[in-house]
Amino acid sequence: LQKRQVKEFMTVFGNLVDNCFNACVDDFTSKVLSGRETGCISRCVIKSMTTQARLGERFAELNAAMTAEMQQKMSR
Amino acid sequence: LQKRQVKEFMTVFGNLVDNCFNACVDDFTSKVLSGRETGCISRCVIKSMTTQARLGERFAELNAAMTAEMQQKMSR
Amino acid sequence: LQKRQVKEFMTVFGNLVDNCFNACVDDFTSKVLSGRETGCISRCVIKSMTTQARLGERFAELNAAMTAEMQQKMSR
Amino acid sequence: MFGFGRPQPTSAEKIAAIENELKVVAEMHSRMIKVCSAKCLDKTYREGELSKGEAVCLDRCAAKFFEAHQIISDQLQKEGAARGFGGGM
Amino acid sequence: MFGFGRPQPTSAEKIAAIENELKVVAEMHSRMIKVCSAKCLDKTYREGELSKGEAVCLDRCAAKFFEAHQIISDQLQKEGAARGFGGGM
Amino acid sequence: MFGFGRPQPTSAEKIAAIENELKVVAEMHSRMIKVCSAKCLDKTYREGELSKGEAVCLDRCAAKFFEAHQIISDQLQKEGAARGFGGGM
Repeated sequence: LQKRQVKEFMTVFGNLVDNCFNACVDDFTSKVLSGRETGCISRCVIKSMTTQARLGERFAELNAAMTAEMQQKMSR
Repeated sequence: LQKRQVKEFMTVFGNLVDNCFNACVDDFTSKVLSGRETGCISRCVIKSMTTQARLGERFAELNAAMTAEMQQKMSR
Repeated sequence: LQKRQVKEFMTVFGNLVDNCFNACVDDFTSKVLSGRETGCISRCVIKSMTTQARLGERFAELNAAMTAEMQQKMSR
Repeated sequence: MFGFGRPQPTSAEKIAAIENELKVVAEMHSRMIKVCSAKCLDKTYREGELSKGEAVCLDRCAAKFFEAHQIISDQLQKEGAARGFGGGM
Repeated sequence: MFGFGRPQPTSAEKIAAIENELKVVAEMHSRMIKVCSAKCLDKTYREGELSKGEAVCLDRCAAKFFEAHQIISDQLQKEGAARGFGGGM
Repeated sequence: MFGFGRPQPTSAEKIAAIENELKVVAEMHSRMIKVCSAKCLDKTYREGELSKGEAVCLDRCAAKFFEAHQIISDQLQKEGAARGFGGGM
């Protein structure tokens, strides 16, 4: 279980890195991130985290509702 | 082996969900799937399953042919 | 560790196959690869391998630099 | 979730089924984040905070994704039972 | 498949090699489904059945994907042997 | 890397942390290859050798990707500590 959470975290974290890098970095005339790029990445990370937290809440609610519904069906 | 099959099934199933959701759902003015969307998803699932079955057959044939060829080479 | 390397190799190899197939094969009027397609795939593989080797070197350098920096910070 | 009508599972099978259920749920969660972010977020990242529109879109996307997941899961089991699905996999 | 000319493998190594072979085959199958579906299927899903054109496209895509997989696998082994591949990975 | 300020890890936890660190590094490497290849390589494959422009682009992309990975990792830990991140996961 612990292992699964680490794995899921890594998938989500990896997708976040790919996603924010892809969205924010397109200039390869320098090998150092520009101020514009780091700003964009930073906002992307904040937005992604808020998104994850929000979707996590929704997911938990939806999952709880479904589990309750299934248990009702089974107990009938 | 059993474990690998479950894992492969989950990858294929997960890709199917992503694929059919992405292709069929683009309207977020409601939080419930419309009739058009459920219809599209249902047809997408049928088509995906037929596709998987067909590709599964082809894959088995191609794999058998290759294995036979390799064994012939080795026995020479 | 050995297992992880195999897994990473498989991811990289699988991405290479997908990538070169997607870039080079678009004609399905035949079931055999054309000369143009095999040529494209072959060049794609060579370029991908050179890319992987190059990025591997860069990655090792960057990783070594970062590790050295972290150890300095810790020993302070 | 993917028990294709087999009779009396052993307790080892039950544990494996629960394990798979958990994996399915965890993977659904990761996929939902990926799919709904792609559908709802403005990719320019000029703002770090979610706009009201983005937030509402995410909520609805989550509900629709969950519903789609259920529909597809049910349909696969029905079709699977009918066609003997799993053979081609 | 990826035995880079090593001498006499132990039986543990042989089992690991077979295991990997199976993983490679299973992964190739998943990837083929993904790639060939993207290349051949009409994404509007107005029809649930495969059209004749889609079915033929899938068959040919499968054959070409398999062939490409073999070519690439062989090439990697040759290049790998020549350049001492794996070091950069 | 993802140790959110927990007190005194046991040696089993330390080993797990190192293992995860290795996984993170291996995965970062795979992702870098994927992302930077997409950003820098000409997809027509008329040439098998890397052009000078592609090679330079890859080097810079690698450096920027690495830097971005560090920035994001640091930011997640800071935000995570502040907001109690991980709860929503």
